[in-house]
Amino acid sequence: MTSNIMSLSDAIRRFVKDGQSLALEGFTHLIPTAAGHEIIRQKRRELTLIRMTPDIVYDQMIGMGCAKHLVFSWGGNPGVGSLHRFRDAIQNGWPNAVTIAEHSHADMAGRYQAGASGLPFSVLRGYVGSDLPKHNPDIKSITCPFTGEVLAATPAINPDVTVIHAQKADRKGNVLVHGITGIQKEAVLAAKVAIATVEEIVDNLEAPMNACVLPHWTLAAVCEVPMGAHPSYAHGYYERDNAFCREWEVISRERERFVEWMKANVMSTPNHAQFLTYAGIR
Amino acid sequence: MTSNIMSLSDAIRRFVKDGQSLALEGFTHLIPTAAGHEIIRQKRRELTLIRMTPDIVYDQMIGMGCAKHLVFSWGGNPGVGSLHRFRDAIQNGWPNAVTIAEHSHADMAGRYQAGASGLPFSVLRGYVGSDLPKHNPDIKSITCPFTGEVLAATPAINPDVTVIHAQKADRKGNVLVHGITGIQKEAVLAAKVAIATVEEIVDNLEAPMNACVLPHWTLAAVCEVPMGAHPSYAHGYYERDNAFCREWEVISRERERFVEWMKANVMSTPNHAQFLTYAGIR
Amino acid sequence: MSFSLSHPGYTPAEIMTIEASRRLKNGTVCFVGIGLPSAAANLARLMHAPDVVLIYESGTIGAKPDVLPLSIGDGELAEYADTVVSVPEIFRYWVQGGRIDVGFLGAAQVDRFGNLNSTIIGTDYAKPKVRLPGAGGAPEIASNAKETWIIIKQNLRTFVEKVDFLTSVGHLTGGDSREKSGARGAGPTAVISDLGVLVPDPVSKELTLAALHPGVTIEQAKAATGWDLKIASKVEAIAPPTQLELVTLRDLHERTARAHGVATTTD
Amino acid sequence: MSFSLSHPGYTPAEIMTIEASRRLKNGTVCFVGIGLPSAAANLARLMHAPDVVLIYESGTIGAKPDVLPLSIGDGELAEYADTVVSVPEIFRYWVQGGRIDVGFLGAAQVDRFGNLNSTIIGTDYAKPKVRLPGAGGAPEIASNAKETWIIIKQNLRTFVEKVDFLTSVGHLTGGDSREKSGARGAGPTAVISDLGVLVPDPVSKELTLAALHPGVTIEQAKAATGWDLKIASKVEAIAPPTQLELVTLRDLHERTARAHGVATTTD
Repeated sequence: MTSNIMSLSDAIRRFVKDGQSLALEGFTHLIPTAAGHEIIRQKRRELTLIRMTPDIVYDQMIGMGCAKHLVFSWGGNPGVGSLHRFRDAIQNGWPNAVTIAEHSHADMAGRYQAGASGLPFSVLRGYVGSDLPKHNPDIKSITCPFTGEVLAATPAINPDVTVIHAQKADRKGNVLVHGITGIQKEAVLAAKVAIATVEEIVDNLEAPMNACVLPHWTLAAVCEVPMGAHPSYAHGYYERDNAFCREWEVISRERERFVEWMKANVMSTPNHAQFLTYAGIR
Repeated sequence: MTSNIMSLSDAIRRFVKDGQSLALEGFTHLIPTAAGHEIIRQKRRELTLIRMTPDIVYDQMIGMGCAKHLVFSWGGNPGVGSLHRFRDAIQNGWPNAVTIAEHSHADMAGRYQAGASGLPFSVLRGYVGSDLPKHNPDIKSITCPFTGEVLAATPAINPDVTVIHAQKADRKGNVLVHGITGIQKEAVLAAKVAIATVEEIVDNLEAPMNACVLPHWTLAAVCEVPMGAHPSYAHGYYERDNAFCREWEVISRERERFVEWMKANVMSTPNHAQFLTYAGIR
Repeated sequence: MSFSLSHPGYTPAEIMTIEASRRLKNGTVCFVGIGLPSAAANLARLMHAPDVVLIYESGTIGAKPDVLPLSIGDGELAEYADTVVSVPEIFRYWVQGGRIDVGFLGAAQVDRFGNLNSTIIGTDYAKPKVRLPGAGGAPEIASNAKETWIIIKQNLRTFVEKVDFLTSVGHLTGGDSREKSGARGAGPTAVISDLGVLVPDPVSKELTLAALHPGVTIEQAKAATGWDLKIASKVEAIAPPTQLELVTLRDLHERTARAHGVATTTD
Repeated sequence: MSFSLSHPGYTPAEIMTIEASRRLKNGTVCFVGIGLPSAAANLARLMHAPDVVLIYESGTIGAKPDVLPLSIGDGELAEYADTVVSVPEIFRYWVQGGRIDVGFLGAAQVDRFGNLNSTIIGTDYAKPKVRLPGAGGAPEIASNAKETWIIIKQNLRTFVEKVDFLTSVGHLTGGDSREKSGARGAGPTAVISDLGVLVPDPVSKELTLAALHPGVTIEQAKAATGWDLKIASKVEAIAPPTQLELVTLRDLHERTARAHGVATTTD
């Protein structure tokens, strides 16, 4: 059995290509920030970025010119405010034009489920009365063959690559996601290729019987990246860095300061460990 | 807050009525046998019985005349053989005619999911080439509005009453299902009324964070019934009684012996504890 | 914290939160938006409704946070929850499944019929004046909960004749238009603002002023509303905060500020 | 245990199980039916394929039972699994999601094109000669796995020209009919019986005798087949069981019998 355990830079180099559709998922908890930074370092371009809750790491990827299209249901810096790079890109086309496709959480979750289930579409009891379908051709309707009710239908999401962050992997590459598991399992199982970064690799996962475990054979790469979710948190490891989230509001407001910060902290450091040290986080 | 904790006989008396649709779910593990016996004791009639894997307890309910219709995907005595009372009812109409609606596991699971999700129908990538749709008008097709693919569509299951068995409840009536959780969560959440029997009621569930817990407000009744799944098993409590499952093959083969056994053991005992003692099980 | 002359001793945000909390009955299953709804719901839990069931869209069911979450997915929510499920499960089995008694929402704009906007300010979707975070969970909460409550500050930017963008359904164009749309539940049954409480007219479904916070006048409410605000035949006077309510709310905010290194009060 | 004169030292059921186990490569993701498929898959795991991934429809992924399960949902399967998921998840994310390399099935009947029957014997659905347990998970395993293997005893009741009831799709009417039907995967690529192994003709998809167990003749195979059995140009001679294979399989069955109080060997 060949192992799926490798370095994050190797994983991004091997599996993430220009022009792909990419989901870096995490629902406030376990956001794969380190992986986003590595994609920025390796200068991937023309990506379709998919995520229910784009926040700081997507703001960074958009501001550094990785994205051409964003599929999402809520974009913001949770508890702080707006995403300035996201707004600058869609309103002013800086550093490049980014188009958007906007959904609701329930719909995005259902679309990932459909993708994971090998189904071409998802059925949703939703969008009733909403203007969103007027602006998104991917939101259609479907009629129940039994009751005649009309429901929303949207296409499955099957990203070229999904990246998640989790607490632990064992030496075979089986991954345990613990706490708020969000949409991660579905995003991994819907993807053509999946990558997991983890806080640590251990001898034994010690997973409860009904825990959220992703078997090694569902993951093309498993990469040990301590604090890989910062400024998000990893339940049982470290808490959310709320101070950094507030600081991001200041760093990201102006283009120049943003670019300067990204160059100094992300582009000029070779990996996440050195980023954390250099940026004064750890 | 009024408690949902009550005796099993009270729960069946209050919530199970003649003519209803009933799902007693359990996938080999945690089969709500004691509840089935109580329904037999209280002589409910004309029930539509729903279950993915009808086995001994449904054989007993059918043989004792509780059922008029059975919705299922696999019927047998696992590891032993056929269900004689089930066969006698559908082939010879004894003790009364029972009609059937036959599906696959994947479909039944999806139908419960649709029911739990407030959706009128389920979409399935299934039944390709199968004769089952020819004999079941509930299996229709639906066309994907994006790809044009034709998939199977079946109506949601929303039982009038679902009954499950689980390991533990706390004193508020929150229930923990541990191990092979089967279709129990979906069957409970799809039902208009749900009842759980449990091995024991404890002060603290001690449930892992991502365990399968059914909050008390999803359950109309929670009833403490030790060994309530016998001859099925409850992970962490007792094992499957394989000897009884083999014995059932002999007990159930002939109508007379079956009726005699049911009268002596189930009908003439007032509750599950006395049944277990009387039948020599415990 | 700023104190207004007309109701000294507490802020408009405080009375708004407190009044919202009072309405939440013990045992209610409440789907909680982040920010003001979360503050009000947790205040209710600490006051009169210890068994209120709080559900957050991150999948935490029966959350009992000791401090207010800064985000919808704080570890605090998971730590003390009855159970933590996946995000698709929350929206499938719990929201679309029709298990929510009260969907408790905020928004950037609310209109005359209780429709909500959290998408854009401005009328050109492609070139918005302000790009807001977006729908999140709100459209399906608004169309599937048994009723929805909206908590929002009242002024001419927020209380508009017609929302710039209809993100989440209220009473649509009034009358039976919501019922006909296929939306489930009663829709918005209360809009709680920093001036008072609006409820839909039973027939027209137009939001109508039903109660005022202490010291607030009907004229102030009219002046802060972007349509010709109808007034109920009897406008209830909302009781001022009790000492216990105020202390409990402020303690909650102080604990929260200490934990997060920041105040979460929206005042 | 009965021994036949033509292959002394082991039973037809043993060589069938052993030959099936040999074909299962290490690392394969195998969806395992109860009974013979489960015996063969676990033998493979104990022999040459320690990292074969066994999935049972009860939701156990990466099951490593020490004894053979009597039912599809034995606690033994959960106890040593990598993870245990719900039944809807197994069929949604893992089967329909296309994650199964080999769907390993039994049946009451198999026909010339590898279609399976586990519903009824007899042609009148309303009045069957024998009512079988039903489809279970098979229809969607058969139409979604990358390939399916069938393990079944070979005689005129089981190997029929056309199944009495088509429960689970094989190659339908042959040729490209399966591909056109919308079924995914290659369909049945091997039927392993107590006489030998049949594989579909690359073009016509008709099941063709490709290998024989030691001591079995082509004539015996033809006589046990309900259609005019085609024979491959070269019929492979299956190697007899090694001592290690036999001992491992018998140990497994003995452990199982001790644990369940009953033998699970199907001989």
